[in-house]
Amino acid sequence: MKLGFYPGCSLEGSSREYNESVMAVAAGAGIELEPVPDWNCCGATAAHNMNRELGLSLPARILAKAEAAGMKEIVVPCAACYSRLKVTRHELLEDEELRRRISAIIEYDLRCEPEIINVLQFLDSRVMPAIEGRIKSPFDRRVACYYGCLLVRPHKILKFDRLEDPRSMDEIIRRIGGDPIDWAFKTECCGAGLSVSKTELVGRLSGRILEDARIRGAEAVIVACPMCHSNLDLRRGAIEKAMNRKYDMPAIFITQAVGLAMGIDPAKLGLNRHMVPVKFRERPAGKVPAGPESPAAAGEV
Amino acid sequence: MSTDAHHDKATASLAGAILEQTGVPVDKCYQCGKCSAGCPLAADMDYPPSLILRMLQAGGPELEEKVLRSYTIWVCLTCETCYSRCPMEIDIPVMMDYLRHESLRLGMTSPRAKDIIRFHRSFLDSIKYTGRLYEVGLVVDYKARSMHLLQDVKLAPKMYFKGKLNLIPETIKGLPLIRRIFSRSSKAGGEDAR
Amino acid sequence: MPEFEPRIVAFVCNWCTYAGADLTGTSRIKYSPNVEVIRFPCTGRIDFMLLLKAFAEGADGIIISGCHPNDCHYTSGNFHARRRWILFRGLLDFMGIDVERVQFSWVSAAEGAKWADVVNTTVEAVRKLGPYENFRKIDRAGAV
Amino acid sequence: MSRIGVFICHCGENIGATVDCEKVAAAAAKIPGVVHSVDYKYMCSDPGQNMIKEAIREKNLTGVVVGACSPRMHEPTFRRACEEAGLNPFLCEMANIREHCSWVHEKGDPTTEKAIDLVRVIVEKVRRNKPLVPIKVPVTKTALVLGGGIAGIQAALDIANAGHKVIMVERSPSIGGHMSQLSETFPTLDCSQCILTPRMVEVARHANITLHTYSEIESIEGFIGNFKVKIRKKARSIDMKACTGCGLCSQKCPTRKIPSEFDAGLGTRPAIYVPFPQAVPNKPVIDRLNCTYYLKGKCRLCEKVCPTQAIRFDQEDEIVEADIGAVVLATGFEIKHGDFFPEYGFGKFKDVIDGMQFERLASASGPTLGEIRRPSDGKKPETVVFIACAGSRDPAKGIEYCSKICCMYTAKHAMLYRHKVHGGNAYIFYMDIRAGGKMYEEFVRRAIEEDGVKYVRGRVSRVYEREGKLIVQGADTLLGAQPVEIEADMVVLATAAVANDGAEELAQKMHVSYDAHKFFAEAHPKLKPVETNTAGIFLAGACQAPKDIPESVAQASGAASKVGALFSQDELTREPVIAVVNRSAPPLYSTCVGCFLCQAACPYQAIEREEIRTRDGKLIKTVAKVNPGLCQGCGTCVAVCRTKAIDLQGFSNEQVFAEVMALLDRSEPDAGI
Ligand SMILES: Cc1cc2nc3c(=O)[nH]c(=O)nc-3n(C[C@H](O)[C@H](O)[C@H](O)COP(=O)(O)OP(=O)(O)OC[C@H]3O[C@@H](n4cnc5c(N)ncnc54)[C@H](O)[C@@H]3O)c2cc1C
Ligand SMILES: Cc1cc2nc3c(=O)[nH]c(=O)nc-3n(C[C@H](O)[C@H](O)[C@H](O)COP(=O)(O)OP(=O)(O)OC[C@H]3O[C@@H](n4cnc5c(N)ncnc54)[C@H](O)[C@@H]3O)c2cc1C
Ligand code: SF4
Ligand code: SF4
Ligand code: SF4
Ligand code: SF4
Ligand code: SF4
Ligand code: SF4
Ligand code: SF4
Ligand code: SF4
Repeated sequence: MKLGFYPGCSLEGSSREYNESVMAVAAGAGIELEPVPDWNCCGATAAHNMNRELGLSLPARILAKAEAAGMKEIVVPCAACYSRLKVTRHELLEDEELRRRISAIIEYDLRCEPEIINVLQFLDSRVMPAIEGRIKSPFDRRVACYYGCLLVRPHKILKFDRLEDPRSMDEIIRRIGGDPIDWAFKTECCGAGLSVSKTELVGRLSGRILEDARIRGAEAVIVACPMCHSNLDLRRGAIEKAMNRKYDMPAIFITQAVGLAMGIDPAKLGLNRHMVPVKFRERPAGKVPAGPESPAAAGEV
Repeated sequence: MSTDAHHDKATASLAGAILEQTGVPVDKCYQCGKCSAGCPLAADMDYPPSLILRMLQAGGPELEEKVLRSYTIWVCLTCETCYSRCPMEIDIPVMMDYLRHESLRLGMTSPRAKDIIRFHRSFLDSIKYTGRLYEVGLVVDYKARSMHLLQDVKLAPKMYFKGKLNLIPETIKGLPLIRRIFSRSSKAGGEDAR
Repeated sequence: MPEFEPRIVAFVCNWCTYAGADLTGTSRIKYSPNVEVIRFPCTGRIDFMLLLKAFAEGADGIIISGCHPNDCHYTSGNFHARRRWILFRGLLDFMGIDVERVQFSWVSAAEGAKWADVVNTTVEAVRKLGPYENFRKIDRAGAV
Repeated sequence: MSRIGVFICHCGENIGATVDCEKVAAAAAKIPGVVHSVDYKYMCSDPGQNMIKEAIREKNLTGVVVGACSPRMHEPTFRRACEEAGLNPFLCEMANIREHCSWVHEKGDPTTEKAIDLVRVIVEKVRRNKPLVPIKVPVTKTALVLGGGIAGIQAALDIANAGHKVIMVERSPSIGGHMSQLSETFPTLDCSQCILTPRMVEVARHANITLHTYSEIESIEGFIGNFKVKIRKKARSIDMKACTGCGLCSQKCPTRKIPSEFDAGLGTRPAIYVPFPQAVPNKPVIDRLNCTYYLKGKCRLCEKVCPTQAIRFDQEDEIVEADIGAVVLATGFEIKHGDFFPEYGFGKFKDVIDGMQFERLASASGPTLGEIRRPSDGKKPETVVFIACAGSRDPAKGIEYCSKICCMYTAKHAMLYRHKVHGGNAYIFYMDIRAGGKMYEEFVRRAIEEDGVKYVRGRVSRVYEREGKLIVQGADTLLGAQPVEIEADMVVLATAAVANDGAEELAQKMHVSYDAHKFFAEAHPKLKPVETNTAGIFLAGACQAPKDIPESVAQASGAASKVGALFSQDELTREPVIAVVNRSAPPLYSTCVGCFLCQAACPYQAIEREEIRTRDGKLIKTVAKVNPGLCQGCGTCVAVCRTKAIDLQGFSNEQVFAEVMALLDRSEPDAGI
């Protein structure tokens, strides 16, 4: 199986481990991910905040590149990129005049053919069926599945999962043997693009998320977006300052969790790259899973 | 009173322009406040989202200028919480985008939003020069612009050692087109994207 | 030559416009005498062949008036009339009849002044259009 | 040959000052067929009417035209006069030369000319009038009341007390409806059951009322005064005659964990149960979907303990047929629950409840015996947040309308809570307080001023749970939309009032219209609020729109009085302005081609299909047939019929075409015709 793939800038840089884990999991499931040729940045928050045409044209060029390469579906692991591409596609399909204008800007008559698939859809529909029965070391952990804003909103456009209290990531965690907690901050905002410019705000917003996960006894927060990850991981200092307490709970990408369950070497999943060490609590006796490559073995890498 | 002016010239109002340019009907808002109640940034805003809508409804040059000069429009993160819960389905994030563009165009940006805007500029510049985000360049550029020279100094080396920073920017082949997209968009869109 | 006095037939419903026209009288609001009213139970009853007949017999203009939408005494007769009128208007147009000679309006039992207004504006409009000879010619030629 | 009499009235100066009445009478005299034409100062006066009567007798008139005021004014007067003189009243018509002529135009020739036109038109019409006989339909003086809530109860009692028979059909095992579940009622805070139960008992005891509970309407046919209904009495599995209502069966039934409908899911009940202690009838029913015997074939414990052998496991549904003359629909409403409020965690957090659940908590007969205890752990909540407009006034959720009752019951709930839990904090998040009603605003003010309920103007965005507390994220729009977060122990949603389930199917079965939200539609929003557009079917209570008890009762009494008026006669008399489908000799039988465009157009379902058969039963053709009981005479069918097979009596095609022609024909009548 071959699928189009748009990594986005973060996965090539600060969230390299996300890329590594997506690739490792895909390979493990026998799926080939083919990057969109010569892709560019989607413009993230900055572009649409500053300039409407730019905010549409940058994602449109990505769509154009994929369309020209004959890609029918593009897997987009970054929730922010996913949102930009989905929204752009939606707007252009809704408004023919706009589609023509943007097509002129990007010098390509875009038909918006490629479908955009987020990481949860990718895991659910492609990876999980392929690895069913091959869970080597169940990811037997109590975790908080954190979806963030952009995976489910605006529901009117994305039409993905339930708007409040989504379930798809929880379902994947359950299928790899995990125990997703019921919590209240699944889709609360982490502070997103204000990471650099308003770090203290991010500290507070992300702090509330970690705090709720902590109260409910999560051992880790599972994420599906590099932006969420960097706010919850990289910005741990700001969080601890805002909340006035320490948090040792790691933030792990969903693909890393799936990879661990598949028995992929933690280093290949980039688990060593996190700022907050991926270290799990000792389990009470009798709760240790059978697998030799228990994620506990990942320890601090 | 500031509200009188636009009543007979509804189309010239900012609310009228929003409707025309984005299709977002400001008048439909019945001020329930659900958006402000759920907005994660409301506490940090000078005017919570429902208040922005009220100011636009009342209209008039004074209130409209206050909206365009607000910090709110820059601190809004497009998290879409408001839109997804608004009983009147008012697309506040799209409206915010438009207000930001207008604010830039008219040079009315809030002084409190300087850093946010600088960061966006650095971000776009990075794309413009390489086609992709060059994170190191972005941070360096932003620091220079914002003069927050010491911010994150402890983080960077750690990131580097974790393999999270690319020191050499990657440049895409289609860069000339990206440049053209930038220049065309700056002509058509709100902000001079340079 | 004296000014052209158009002859206008008004088809009105019993419950709203007829009563509204009564009120115009009770309020002594004057209007042009060029209009004569034929009473129907409901605008839904109005068969559009009647319009053709009226034109053929020498009407220069026609007013059809009934209850406001949703106020129909018979719940929905006026909607039926509207719907049929839309179809019929196409037919009239196709036959080369000036559709602006047919005025559709809503006048409630309380709108005495509005009735006078509807009559006066229609009379003026038709006066401008001039006498309606066309249709009679078509009619005589056996087209209808 | 017609012999028409024309009578032109001066109406004192009213007509005479503007219109030359003499000239009009003279012109009318020249119209062929007019054998008598006079003018007189006051036609409606006794001498005036006598002139008409005399002329009818002396000149043997076959038609009368009175040129005077509006027919809306005096048509009945002149028709009666004609009838008294032996002329069929429908052969008399009026030409309106006052409201439509003398009062609205200046004195002068054109005005007199117009008066002549108007008279000529009516003469041509009358020439074609047919003697008509008012329609008489017999009336079955039994009313069907559908739904046994307060509205149905009130309507049934009013009709029964007026001396008519009533059949009440209630879907659930007991009558009482929502009101029986309420604790105390605004604006007086009187105990709901105390005022309701005596009426429930009265219904059961009333000699004129036959009660079918646990029953539904299977089908209904016919028309005003003459409906036939089939009622399905669902199998209760109890012999109602044998059962004494001792309650032993319920006490012994081992299947006890079924959520109680009456307690809005906050309590439980056994499989054989009486919904609540004051139920009418106070006899149990077996819930077959939950009874062990029906599910697994074993148990029958109730049968063993029943002292009167009243249990009937093999009982089947029974169909009862009845003839009735009128229907009162009083099937009530429902409130929204389920996963309609994901942002408020309804259904997810035990302590987020709806208004009806709060009623049960506050009710002395409820699961907590009237103490406010939260469902999760039975603790007394120290802070309760009430959220108004939950789902109402929310186009995004598909409900634009205001549910009308919730502002008031929320104020009541907060008040009751403050009375019952001393020191408790009650917050109400609201958008507007809609308290239009007698003593309503005062009631809300009392909640605020005397009972210290804190109203916060703003819609709540979200409710989530944290360490046993419910965090309510709201905003205070009166404080610049500042976010407000309240840690509550319990949250009560004033959820939207919606149409009952099955309302749409019922409406279709009954041929009444319903609105976009499936509430039944009244015939006119102002002037016919209890009628439906189907004659003989009336509305009462919250099935028409959300309503509180006073309004439901008022409408129920209104519906009952409509039924009473209908039943006051043995026969219904109606103006014969109705449609008829023509019939002709074989082999045509009728020009109707059976397209049934008319049937689709008729707003009153008055058009039926009729099969024309040969003597040996072979179908020749199917044609339209108008049911005179249902036809209201709008004429819509006539306008759509392409073959002109259907016509409206009193406004026939022949008549109206003649009117149009007469109106425009100003040529001097040719004496030769
Ligand atoms: C939480 C809450 C609190 C309230 N508090 C107050 C208050 O304090 N004061 C006040 O004035 N009002 C109050 N109300 C409003 C009050 O409940 C209603 O006004 C009243 O119940 C309406 O009566 P009804 O008979 O029209 O409908 P219902 O009470 O709904 O009765 C309808 C009956 O019809 C039956 N039925 C339904 N469908 C069928 C069918 N197809 N065939 C046969 N039977 C059928 C039902 O089983 C039911 O018994 C409150 C409402 C709520 C939700
Ligand atoms: C400004 C305004 C606008 C409104 N708009 C609307 C609207 O758009 N839609 C709507 O539904 N409602 C509207 N209403 C409300 C509507 O007017 C009332 O609901 C309605 O008129 C009430 O009718 P009634 O017969 O009870 O009282 P009234 O109309 O007051 O009639 C009472 C009659 O009794 C007579 N009377 C009084 N005392 C005696 C006596 N001692 N003996 C004999 N006769 C007596 C009076 O002269 C009067 O004729 C409006 C009201 C107002 C004030
Ligand atoms: S939620 Fe919607 S309707 Fe309510 S105040 Fe905000 S924008 Fe207005
Ligand atoms: S999109 Fe902006 S205004 Fe809306 S909730 Fe998010 S931050 Fe607030
Ligand atoms: S035990 Fe028998 S008599 Fe008593 S309530 Fe039950 S069925 Fe009726
Ligand atoms: S047979 Fe059914 S109703 Fe009777 S006792 Fe058993 S479970 Fe209860
Ligand atoms: S009655 Fe009050 S609470 Fe209920 S929907 Fe209307 S305004 Fe909202
Ligand atoms: S007094 Fe009149 S205007 Fe004021 S709230 Fe009541 S109904 Fe509305
Ligand atoms: S009466 Fe006319 S419209 Fe009706 S079925 Fe017959 S032909 Fe058709
Ligand atoms: S006249 Fe009106 S009500 Fe009577 S059958 Fe025709 S359409 Fe139906």
